[in-house]
Amino acid sequence: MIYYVGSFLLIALGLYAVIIKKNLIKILIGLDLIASGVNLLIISIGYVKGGTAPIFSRAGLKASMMVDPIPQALTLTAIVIDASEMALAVAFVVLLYKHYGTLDIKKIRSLKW
Amino acid sequence: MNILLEIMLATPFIGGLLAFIGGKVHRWVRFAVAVTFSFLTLIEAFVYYNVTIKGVVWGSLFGSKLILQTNPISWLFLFIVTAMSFLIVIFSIGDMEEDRIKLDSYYMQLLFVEGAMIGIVLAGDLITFFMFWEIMSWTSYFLIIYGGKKSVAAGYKYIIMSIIGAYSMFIAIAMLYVKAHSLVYADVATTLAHSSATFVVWTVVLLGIGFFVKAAIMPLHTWLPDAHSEAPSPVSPLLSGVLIKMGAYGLFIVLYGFLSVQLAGNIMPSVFSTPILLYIIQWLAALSIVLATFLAIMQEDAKRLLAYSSISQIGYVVLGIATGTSLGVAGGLFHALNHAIFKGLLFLAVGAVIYRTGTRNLSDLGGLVKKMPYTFTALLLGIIALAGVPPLNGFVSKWMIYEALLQKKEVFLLIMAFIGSTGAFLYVYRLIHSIFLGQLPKKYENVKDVPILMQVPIWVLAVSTIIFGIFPGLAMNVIVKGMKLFGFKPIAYTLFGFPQGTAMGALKVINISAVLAIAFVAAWVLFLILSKSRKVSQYDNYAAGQVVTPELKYNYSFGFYMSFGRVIKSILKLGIERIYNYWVDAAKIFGDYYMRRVYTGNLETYNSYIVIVVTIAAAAILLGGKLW
Amino acid sequence: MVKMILIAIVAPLLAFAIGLSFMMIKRKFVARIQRRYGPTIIQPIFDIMKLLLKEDNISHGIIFSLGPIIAIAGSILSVFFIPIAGLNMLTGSGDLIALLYIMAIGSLGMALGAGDSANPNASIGISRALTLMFGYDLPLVIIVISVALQYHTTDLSAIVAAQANGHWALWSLPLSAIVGFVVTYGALGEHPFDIITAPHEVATGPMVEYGGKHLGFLMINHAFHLYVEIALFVDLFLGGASNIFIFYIKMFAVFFIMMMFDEVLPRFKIDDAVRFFWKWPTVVALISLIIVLVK
Amino acid sequence: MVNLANPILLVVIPLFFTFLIALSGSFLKSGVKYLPVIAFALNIIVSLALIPEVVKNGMVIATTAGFKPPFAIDMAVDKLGLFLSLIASLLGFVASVYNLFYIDEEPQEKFHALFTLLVAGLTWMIITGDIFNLFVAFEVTSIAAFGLVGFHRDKGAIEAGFKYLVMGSIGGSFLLIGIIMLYAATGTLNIVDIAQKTSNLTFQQKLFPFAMIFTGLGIEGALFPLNAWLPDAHPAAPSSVSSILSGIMTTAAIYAIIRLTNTIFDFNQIYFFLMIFALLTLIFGEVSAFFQKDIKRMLAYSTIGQTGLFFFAFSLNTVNGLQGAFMQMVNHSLSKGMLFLVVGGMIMQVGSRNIDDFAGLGRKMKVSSFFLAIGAFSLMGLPPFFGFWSKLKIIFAALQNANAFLVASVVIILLMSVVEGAYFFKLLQVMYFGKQEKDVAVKEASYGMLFSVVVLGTVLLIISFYPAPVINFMHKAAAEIINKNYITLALKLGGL
Repeated sequence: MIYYVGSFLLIALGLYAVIIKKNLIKILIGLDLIASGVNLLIISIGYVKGGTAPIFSRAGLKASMMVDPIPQALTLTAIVIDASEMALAVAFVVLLYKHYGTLDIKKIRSLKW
Repeated sequence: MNILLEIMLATPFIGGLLAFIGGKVHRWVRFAVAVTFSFLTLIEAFVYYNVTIKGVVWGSLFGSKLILQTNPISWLFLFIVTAMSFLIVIFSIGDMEEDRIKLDSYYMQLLFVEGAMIGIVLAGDLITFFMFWEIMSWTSYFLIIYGGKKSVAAGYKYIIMSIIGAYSMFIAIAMLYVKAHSLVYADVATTLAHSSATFVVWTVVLLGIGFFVKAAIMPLHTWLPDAHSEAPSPVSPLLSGVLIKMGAYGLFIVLYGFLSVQLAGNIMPSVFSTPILLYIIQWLAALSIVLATFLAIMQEDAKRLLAYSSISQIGYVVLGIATGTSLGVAGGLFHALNHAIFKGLLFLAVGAVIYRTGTRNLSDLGGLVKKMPYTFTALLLGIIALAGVPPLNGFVSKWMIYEALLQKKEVFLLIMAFIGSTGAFLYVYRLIHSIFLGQLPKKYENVKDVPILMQVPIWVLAVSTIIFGIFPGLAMNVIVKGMKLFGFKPIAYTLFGFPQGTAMGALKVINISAVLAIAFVAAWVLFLILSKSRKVSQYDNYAAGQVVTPELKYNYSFGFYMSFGRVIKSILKLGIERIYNYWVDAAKIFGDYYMRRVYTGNLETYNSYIVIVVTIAAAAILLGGKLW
Repeated sequence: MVKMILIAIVAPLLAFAIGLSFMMIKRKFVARIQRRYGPTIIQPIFDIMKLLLKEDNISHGIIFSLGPIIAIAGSILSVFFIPIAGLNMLTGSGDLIALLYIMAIGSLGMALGAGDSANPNASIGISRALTLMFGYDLPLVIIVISVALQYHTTDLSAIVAAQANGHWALWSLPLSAIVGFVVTYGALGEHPFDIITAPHEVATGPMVEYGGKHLGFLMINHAFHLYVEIALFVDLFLGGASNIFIFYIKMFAVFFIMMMFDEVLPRFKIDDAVRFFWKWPTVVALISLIIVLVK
Repeated sequence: MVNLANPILLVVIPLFFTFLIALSGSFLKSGVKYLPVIAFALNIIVSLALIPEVVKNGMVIATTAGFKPPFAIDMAVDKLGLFLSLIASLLGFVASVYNLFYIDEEPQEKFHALFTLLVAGLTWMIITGDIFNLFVAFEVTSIAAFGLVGFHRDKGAIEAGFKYLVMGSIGGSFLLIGIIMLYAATGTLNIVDIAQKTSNLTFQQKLFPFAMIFTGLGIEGALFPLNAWLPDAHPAAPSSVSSILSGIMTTAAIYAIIRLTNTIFDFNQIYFFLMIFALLTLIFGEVSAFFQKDIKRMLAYSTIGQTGLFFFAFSLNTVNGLQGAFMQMVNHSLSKGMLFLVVGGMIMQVGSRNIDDFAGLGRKMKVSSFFLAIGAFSLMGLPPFFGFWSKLKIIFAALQNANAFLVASVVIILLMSVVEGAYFFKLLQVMYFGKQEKDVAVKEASYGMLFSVVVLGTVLLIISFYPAPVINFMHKAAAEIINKNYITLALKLGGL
């Protein structure tokens, strides 16, 4: 249960950062927080307390002891995606700073209406 | 025979495309193709003279059959469309010159409009009808904006109002479809016959809004004066003579093809033995007649004057159609034909004047009768017809409408109809006086009459005003036969008029015209017997001792009815257009205000939208899926 | 056939004679009211003869000359549609409503000719004439409608027949008759409605450029005009007549009353004239119409 | 002989070419731009090859990695999916042909790689039968799109790209949460498998994942108010990319919502809310478009409006409504895709995105203007173009079992159509009848760019004049979705 609460707290924190913070880097951190929260959520869904890897060839391993392997695979995929997204985002921030000379999101609003 | 209907519908479209392609080769190819195909359509139309064909299925959509049909009423409008289009194509060859205006797709659009209107009158179901209705709207839009800078704004207003009207129709059509899953006219009629009064009224009102926008009946007319006056000269007669008649045709189909007077009378109360819905339509038409007449009297622009006159005259058509009696409906339909003829003639004649002088401002013109006598004569016939003076055609149809109203004792409407006709004397006289009579401005001294290609259509129409005036039976052959199909008692008529008993009095136009001709000849002979008159210059004039010279603007033509304008000042102030503009502006400001507050360009705002949506979703989940 | 041709020739002449006689009487009568001796009674005939026989006529063009011709042709045409003394002539070919428009042919032709003279006075006169016509047309159509509804027909001869034996519309529709009188009076352009010709303002208006035989034609036309307007009133409200003498007496009575008003009233401004016609005559005519409708 | 009728090829071919482009970019240089054309030509061939199979069986399912579903990732192509993937391939093909003449900015190989990836991701999103794969496809599409939006690297492009990125990745996270919640509830990721297991879930258990997935996909699918990135991103992107973004991406996202809502979440209570979303989207899209001076921004807002329209039709939750939605999707994909391509060529010539600078183009760029007019007419729903039939269908469907709310919605839709007409006609009259003040040397776009436009325009014209096959096809597709044929078919064909 605590994992769920933790992960949702992380997501909420990330959302807070994305909405309230003015600094581009902080917004990116917020995004990363959301992503981490989601990853934590995925992991915790498949987690079995005291469980172990589902290796069928190992003797004496009961099904209830097996940790669901799919969420872990999913998490790996999600992490990869997040990482690439973050890389792209940082590149954008660099370019934004070049063009606008500021990291304040309030000042970056040449496109509107 | 039946397949010809589809061929006929396709002819103008094919012709339009060929004209467009041919135009790339040479302009004369374009002219030739346009003339050929519009003539071909006219010939094909004559195949269906007084023929009734029910239901040629040409497709099917969403379970409703798409049908083409024809009957004499359709034929009447078919005749108007094809004949006028043919004449206008001929006129265009003279008028729309390559060096004055870019012509790439002019003939294509012209033929497309013709094709769309043919589609409307041949349609046997509402989807076909609506489809061609919309095609007509946008193709005619492109024709209107050929007229230059000002016409673009006019065309914009036209297309927007057309779209609004069309969508109003659309709702009604969708309602009917949902109810019966078939939009064939016969099925629609049965659907309406088994529907509640509310449903019927809504259907008719929604359809009616669409038709009234196109027919420019009074509160929905505001596009017409601009569009008709700014459109190129050959297009104005098409709009005024033909296009707005489609509204009248639609109204006829709805009122008598779908509903019938008996049915309407059963489901709603009647006033003056007219179902109240029809009575309201009659009032709108009558108001159009009177108010548009007043406005036409005060115009200084020849085409604008004719445009307002169109609103007034289409009022007669609708008024006649909405009477619900055989005589009145026949009168309305006949007036549709007559109006097409004489208004087409007037617009073409004014177009000819514009072609030679380059202006349509009435007070800049004058005295052209000496320079353009043929155009003058044709226009004279046109205005006599328009004013409803015997023996020309406008008189007969108006007479029928008056008699029908009198028979039904709808006296107030009758008074308004009369007033509109008397008012027409004022503005038609203004038109001919300011253009052709009086002092000839010096700059127009070298004006010639227009080339033969422009004369021909004008004169064909001018002769038609006489023919249909003296032989109203020619048109009645078609109209009465067609109206029988719609459940009307046939009215008695002869080739020359109406015998006693049809109306409250009799009419025999040939006697009127014969006696008038004899009296004219007698007076003329007497005139000739007396000593010959000497022609003196226009400037040798009674001017209280002053010497009048050509440099002096001596003629009285600006503000011709200024004193009358004082009488109707309060009416002129009523601006329906201002009200519309007010609402449009308000909507624009409102829309802009909200848009600016939603798409602020601020990423934080955007992100918070996401959070808001998620929050609402979360609230919904917590409340068990119910937000209220 | 012979009878028809005879009628065709006699009717216009008769109408002209009647109209002319009124013109003659009027000159004298007005003079007497103004305490003058006045011209000899046949002075209008002299005038017309003089004008017609003038050797030097001037014209501004064909349309200018056509004006008076069309005017007379239109007036003659109207004569055939007004039943006189039991003769129905062409009433079967055109009823009351048609007649209203037939009566307009002449004035429009006249307007056409006058407009071609390029004289501002003529144009102003026509502008006034048409405006005035618009003015009195409203009450006129209302009373025409009331009469038509009263007798359930628009056939003028049938209306006359229905009024036989003293059942005049004057008695059954007194209000309409009064308005009809005012309208006829206005249509004749007598004081206070002589705005069109108003010699002091627009120098006889449409006629300003006309002289010689043209003006002679216009005077002939005036005679016809007098006849047509008054005869229509007599047919509508005074039951027509069975013979020409009674018809003449009735017409004369109407004309006589009109002369009483003439020359004692000032002149309206044109917009005031329209306002006048659209106010009291219209209201009274409408009341009468509603009475007919309800009855 | 390779069996071409394999849906996996639809994804694998462009993915392969993506890497090929990225790798060969350094030595192929200018040749690299031809690779996407080949990729999408192959994709079109595959899609066409799939047609007989799909028509015969109703669905084609391909599994990967030798497992059987539900453990294996599978691709399931049914009628609608096929149609949309065909359109995606077609649009990808013409846009990549267009790119040959359009993209002259470096780094070219990166642009082409991303472009191929974008269309690959979209196709993937359409045909996937696995819910997590949906997320992956979504993210692949998104990342490619972020990059492409910022491709010009000027002020606007970077700003738009960044905003898009932030909103898109938030959306991706929400989508993932929803997917995970579904997995938590059912223990499987296969759509058909989930669908069978969701029936014993409570309404709230279903609603939570739905809300998350809806938010995630709604951001990509341009639903109000989640669409704020769109009017920035579409104008900033190169026109060929805008064409794909507008033509396919919103459509694909909405398609995913439709598929998931109908297959997995089988509830009726939600449609009313969806309808409100749709109407708001429609109103804000069309009204905002009316005020735009920038032509691509106007088209972008118009995309929002169109999305609202077909989302509305979907939210009617009837066969007819869905049919209307699908028809409108097709109409929108083709016309809006074409419009962006046309406009791109025009902007190249004029050097400005301001509508007023387009004055007089109707005479100088005849072919382009002609097709622009056709596209605009189709979007406005004027006959005889395809938009007319779809609008007809949508309104007919909306008034079926009409209540007051639906009637009001229909009135709103039609009012917004009037607004749409207002701005499109304004554009057309500026183009055809406006007077150009500046004397710019404008000539017709190059033949290659015109080729793309003409191909799309011809397809649009063909389905406009012979709408019956498309209409019938969409009717069957809609009926399949409503009747859950997807599940039964997938079960029969071993898609589970």
